[in-house]
Amino acid sequence: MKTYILTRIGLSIPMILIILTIVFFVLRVLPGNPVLAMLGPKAPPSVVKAMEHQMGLDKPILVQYFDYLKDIAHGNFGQSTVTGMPVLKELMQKFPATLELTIFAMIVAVFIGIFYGTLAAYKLGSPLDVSARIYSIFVYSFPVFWFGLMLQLIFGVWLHWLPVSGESSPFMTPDPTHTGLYVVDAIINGQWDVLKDSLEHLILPSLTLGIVISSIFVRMVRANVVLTLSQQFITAARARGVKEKTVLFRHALKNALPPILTIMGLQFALLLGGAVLTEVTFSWPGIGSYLVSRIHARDFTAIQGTIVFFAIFVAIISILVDVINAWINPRVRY
Amino acid sequence: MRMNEETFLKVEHLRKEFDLKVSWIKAIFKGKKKTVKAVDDVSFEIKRGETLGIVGESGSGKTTLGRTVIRLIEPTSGKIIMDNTDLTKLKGDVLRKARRDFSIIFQDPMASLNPYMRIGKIVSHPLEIHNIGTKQERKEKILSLFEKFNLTPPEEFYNRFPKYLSGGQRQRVVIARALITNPKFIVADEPTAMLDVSVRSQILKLMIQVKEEFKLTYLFITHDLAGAKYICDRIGVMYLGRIIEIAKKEDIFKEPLHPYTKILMSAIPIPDPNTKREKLMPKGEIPSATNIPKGCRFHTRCPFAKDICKEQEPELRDIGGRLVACHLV
Amino acid sequence: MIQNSNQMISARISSFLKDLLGDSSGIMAIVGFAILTIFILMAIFAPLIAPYNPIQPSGNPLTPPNLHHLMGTDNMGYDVFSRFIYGSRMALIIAFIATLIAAGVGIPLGLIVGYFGGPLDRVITMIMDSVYTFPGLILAIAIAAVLGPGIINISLSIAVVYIPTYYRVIRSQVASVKNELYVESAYSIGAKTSTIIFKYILPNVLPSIIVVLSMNIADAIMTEAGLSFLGLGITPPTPDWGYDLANGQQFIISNDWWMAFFPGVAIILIVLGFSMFAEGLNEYFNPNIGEKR
Amino acid sequence: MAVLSIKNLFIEYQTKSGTVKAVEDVSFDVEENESLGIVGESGCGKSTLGTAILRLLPQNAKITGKILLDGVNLLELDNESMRKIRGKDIAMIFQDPMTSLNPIMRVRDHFFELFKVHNPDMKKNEMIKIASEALESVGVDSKRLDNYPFEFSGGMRQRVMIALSIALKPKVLIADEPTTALDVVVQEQIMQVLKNLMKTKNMSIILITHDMGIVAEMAERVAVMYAGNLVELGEIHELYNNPLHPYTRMLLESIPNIKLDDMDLKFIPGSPPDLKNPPKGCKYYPRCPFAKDICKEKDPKTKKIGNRIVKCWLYGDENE
Repeated sequence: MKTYILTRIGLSIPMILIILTIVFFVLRVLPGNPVLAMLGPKAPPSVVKAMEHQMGLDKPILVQYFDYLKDIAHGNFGQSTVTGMPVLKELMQKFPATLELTIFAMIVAVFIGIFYGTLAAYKLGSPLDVSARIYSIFVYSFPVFWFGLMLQLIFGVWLHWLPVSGESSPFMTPDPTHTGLYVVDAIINGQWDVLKDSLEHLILPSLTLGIVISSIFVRMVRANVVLTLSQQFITAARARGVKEKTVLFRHALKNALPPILTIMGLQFALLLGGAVLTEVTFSWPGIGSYLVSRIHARDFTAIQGTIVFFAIFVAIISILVDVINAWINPRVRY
Repeated sequence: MRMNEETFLKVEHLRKEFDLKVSWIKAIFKGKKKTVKAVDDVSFEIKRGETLGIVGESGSGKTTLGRTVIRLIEPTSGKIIMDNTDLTKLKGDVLRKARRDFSIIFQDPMASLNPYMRIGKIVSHPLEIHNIGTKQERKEKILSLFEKFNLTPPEEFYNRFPKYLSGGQRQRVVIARALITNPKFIVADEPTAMLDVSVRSQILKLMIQVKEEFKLTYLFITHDLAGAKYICDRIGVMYLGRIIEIAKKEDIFKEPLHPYTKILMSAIPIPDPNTKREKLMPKGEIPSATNIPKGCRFHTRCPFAKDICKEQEPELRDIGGRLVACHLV
Repeated sequence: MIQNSNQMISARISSFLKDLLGDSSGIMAIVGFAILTIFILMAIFAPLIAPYNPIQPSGNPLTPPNLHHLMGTDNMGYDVFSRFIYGSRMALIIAFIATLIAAGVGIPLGLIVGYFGGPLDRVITMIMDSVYTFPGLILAIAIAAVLGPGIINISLSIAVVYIPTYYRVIRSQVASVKNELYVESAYSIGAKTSTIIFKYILPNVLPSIIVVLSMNIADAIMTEAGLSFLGLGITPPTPDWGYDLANGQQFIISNDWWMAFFPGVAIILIVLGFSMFAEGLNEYFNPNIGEKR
Repeated sequence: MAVLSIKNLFIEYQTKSGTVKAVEDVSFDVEENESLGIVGESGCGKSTLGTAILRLLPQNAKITGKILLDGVNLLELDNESMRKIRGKDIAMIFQDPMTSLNPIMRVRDHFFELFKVHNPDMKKNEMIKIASEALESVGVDSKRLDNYPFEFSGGMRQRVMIALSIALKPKVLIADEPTTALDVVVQEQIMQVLKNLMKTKNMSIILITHDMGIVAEMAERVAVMYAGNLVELGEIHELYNNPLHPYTRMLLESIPNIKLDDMDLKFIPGSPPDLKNPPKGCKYYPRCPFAKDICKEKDPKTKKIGNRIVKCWLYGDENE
């Protein structure tokens, strides 16, 4: 198992490297000149030159490339050209909010996906199954920001049940900070009013993102469980008198899990993309909002840093998924 | 290269090794490459018009042998001399054009037919590839072949897609495609294994019938010894990549010499409840082809194994006009 | 003879229709196709259908839906319904261009790499997999941020994200079809490599290409809307659903919901159309269905 | 006395393109300690019949008739009572040993699950003891309890499946093509295991197969099925020496026999009927060389001739 984890980490290094390379060349080599984009097309050439020198853009492209890799390896994501702060530090401040949103969204999506999908597969062809198919195809076509706005309209504007933006009400942040996740920190501190406030703020964004992503999960859990249920060992288990509940969850679902987990891991990328849109919709102070605000400020160091950060985050998630997979499935382990 | 006039195909010291697929990361961690010796030094001859059967269990390398003989798989080493031409020397377009002279019939007839091609097109394609005949001639030839193969009405079969045919009909189409260029040699790789009992003998009979008509030579690969008895003239028994006994059909069935052949024979169920036989059982299970036992490759399972069998690999020896690779015979 | 072949064609069409309507997947494909047709017609004949000029005020700002303005007016007094209709042009044009570029690169690459395999396969597949696992929208955001607005630029940003989708599907399909017995049969009868690729492999992967294409257009529309929503898409006042939605966002709080609601409905409908079409085709084209053994 | 008794069993599948009559009016008894073979071509309904006894058919199957186990009609039991019979009174082994064990469960856990289902109070020691005995009795080392299925070869997996199915000493074992996916030598080994079990354990075996050779070596009585009908049933020697039904005769003649010299190979022309749209009258008449006019019109009744059963117009009166 240890070798497997090490192997898997080794395998993700070239993956990260490829993304870093693509990001670098997209930002530096594509026709748009970041300095011009930053300063506007009418900037005097001398100013442009000075700026290029300051950012190290006058060096040969390969030298820039290796400097960039070296910096990232040392945890140096550069300084924001807008705030002058180290990008990594800014990202680490914003990261817990994004993590909180994605974790809760993932919980919503996995919960709906596993239960709805498994039951639909078990009752293949029943009204429940048909509803699952319609759900997955219909909800999949919801733009996440539109869905968020509609939830805001209904639960915030019409019903006044829940707040429509932000991560907390003023003066309602947990203190002291442990993890940066408001819900977790509030529990650790025992600040129940803060916990209530945080959860209220979290419900709409995580439901928005979670429900939209769940459409894919329902569909794929259903497909995989249908496939497993058709296999002979399921009939064999029934022929030994195993209870239906055990057949469904212990035999069918557990065997269907490895492919499901793998695809869920891949869908995590989609979740992060959706998180950017959700954050903007709900003024959620995470990395997504940060990225969009820096794009409008034309802060290319920050944009580059954010994307590198996302790349590493995705790689870690996919390693995690594979390790869980190996833990479930003895054949992967060796 | 001079050959006995009667000999049509001569295979000499044919070997095929596969590298076991390992992900490159694992290769770094574990180092050594594993190879599978699927065909391990096989030599045999087939006379013109003869049918040689190759029997063996799955994993014996018989399927690889059949594909390698007609160069669907590249041999690692060895010679394949067909009609005085060494097939291993042919390359590119020359090999491609030579293919009109030999073909193969696979086990799974549905999988052998392109699902998006009509039956007529499937059978006429070899003619198109080798530029044989005009469009009209091709069609006439195919229709008459369909008639002969009982694919009637031929015109209707000509325009059908494979999925609308039964298993036996599909296999007849496959045979028609294999024969359409008038080849001299056919490799049949378990042509009846996927068919229903009542259809099997139908296909076997058809193959015997066309053999006479088209003056064919067969290499007939099968695990079904009983079926092999009807179509083969001689039979070679393969075990773990090597032929361990090869003899006339009558000899093999009357008196198998190699212990493995004996075991194989006694394992075949006989559809007659009145027959009672002494059953001979091997020890253990067939070893992996990545790890072929030293000495005689059968000694780990042989009920008669002696010390010499563990040390020395027996060669095929001539014993009364038949070849056996066993120290004890 | 002629009559005979005619009969065959009509018989084939009727059996095709019967297959198509016989089960839910066929109906789904037809409904999807109908939705798409409506949107495509809407895009083509927008000037004839739209009641007002979409980039000129046609009423008081922020009028709720009424008989004159079926979907109300926005904060500039533009007719939301007219922008709804014109918006389909941007969505379809960008989605088609993006899909064309992505498919144009991904499909041939997948076909060639999948067929020949080898070390090239490993390198390209690893690159494609890396891009594939990276959040597509975020990559598109980065590229769009550098390239700036414009139809071609936005299409390019989206296309880059979807090249790996085509590549992966086609490569894996080709790699598996390549090992089918009918391909081996083609070798054994002496077919040329080009014949094998175009007559034996391509027809067998074509159905999945069509399915991926129509699914991909749906995703592209969604991504385009996302980019516009973030202000990285088409520059206003060109009618664009994503932008209009973003514009309407600020008025949700004051319960002026129609500005954001209707563009979203447009996106949902067109995406639904493409995905239903794809799903229906997927089930229909699957050559294993209807296979009797 | 018969352990298992099938009476007038009909099974239909409802599909989109029509009703498939998979089994039609089949009746037979399985005596105590006997081995009964059921043979026929693929699609003749023999596997459907085997699966129906355990009531494991898919939802779209409709079963009518009676399946009596010690006089109790299984078709009238509620689901929970039926579940308790599976694995305990009637066990089943399947064609493909590679896929009939749960790939992510150890062999041990397969046994434990089975024991817990039927006897929740069983102690762990006892479970290990019974499991080990069952494994050893089919020639598998009991040390291998801790292995996963993928660590076994096909033949070994089938042995494990057999051990699992006999562990609770069922009255009836249904073996559905147990050796079809295996090589001849392994097949012979598995057949030896089954033969040993028949000698030592107190149980009846229903052996479903398409292989007339295996039946000849294993079964005491044989039922021949064609297109969902039981066309002939009899003691093995009588049936092979003197087949009554034309289909049985053709089936026997179309099978190569290595012991006979230069037998002419015969085959049955045509193919089995489409069960969605079967021919009127006897289902076999389109392929039957002895078909008479009445065969096309009326389905023959099942007749008893001595202790044999045959369903054919060649026997008995046309006017009854």
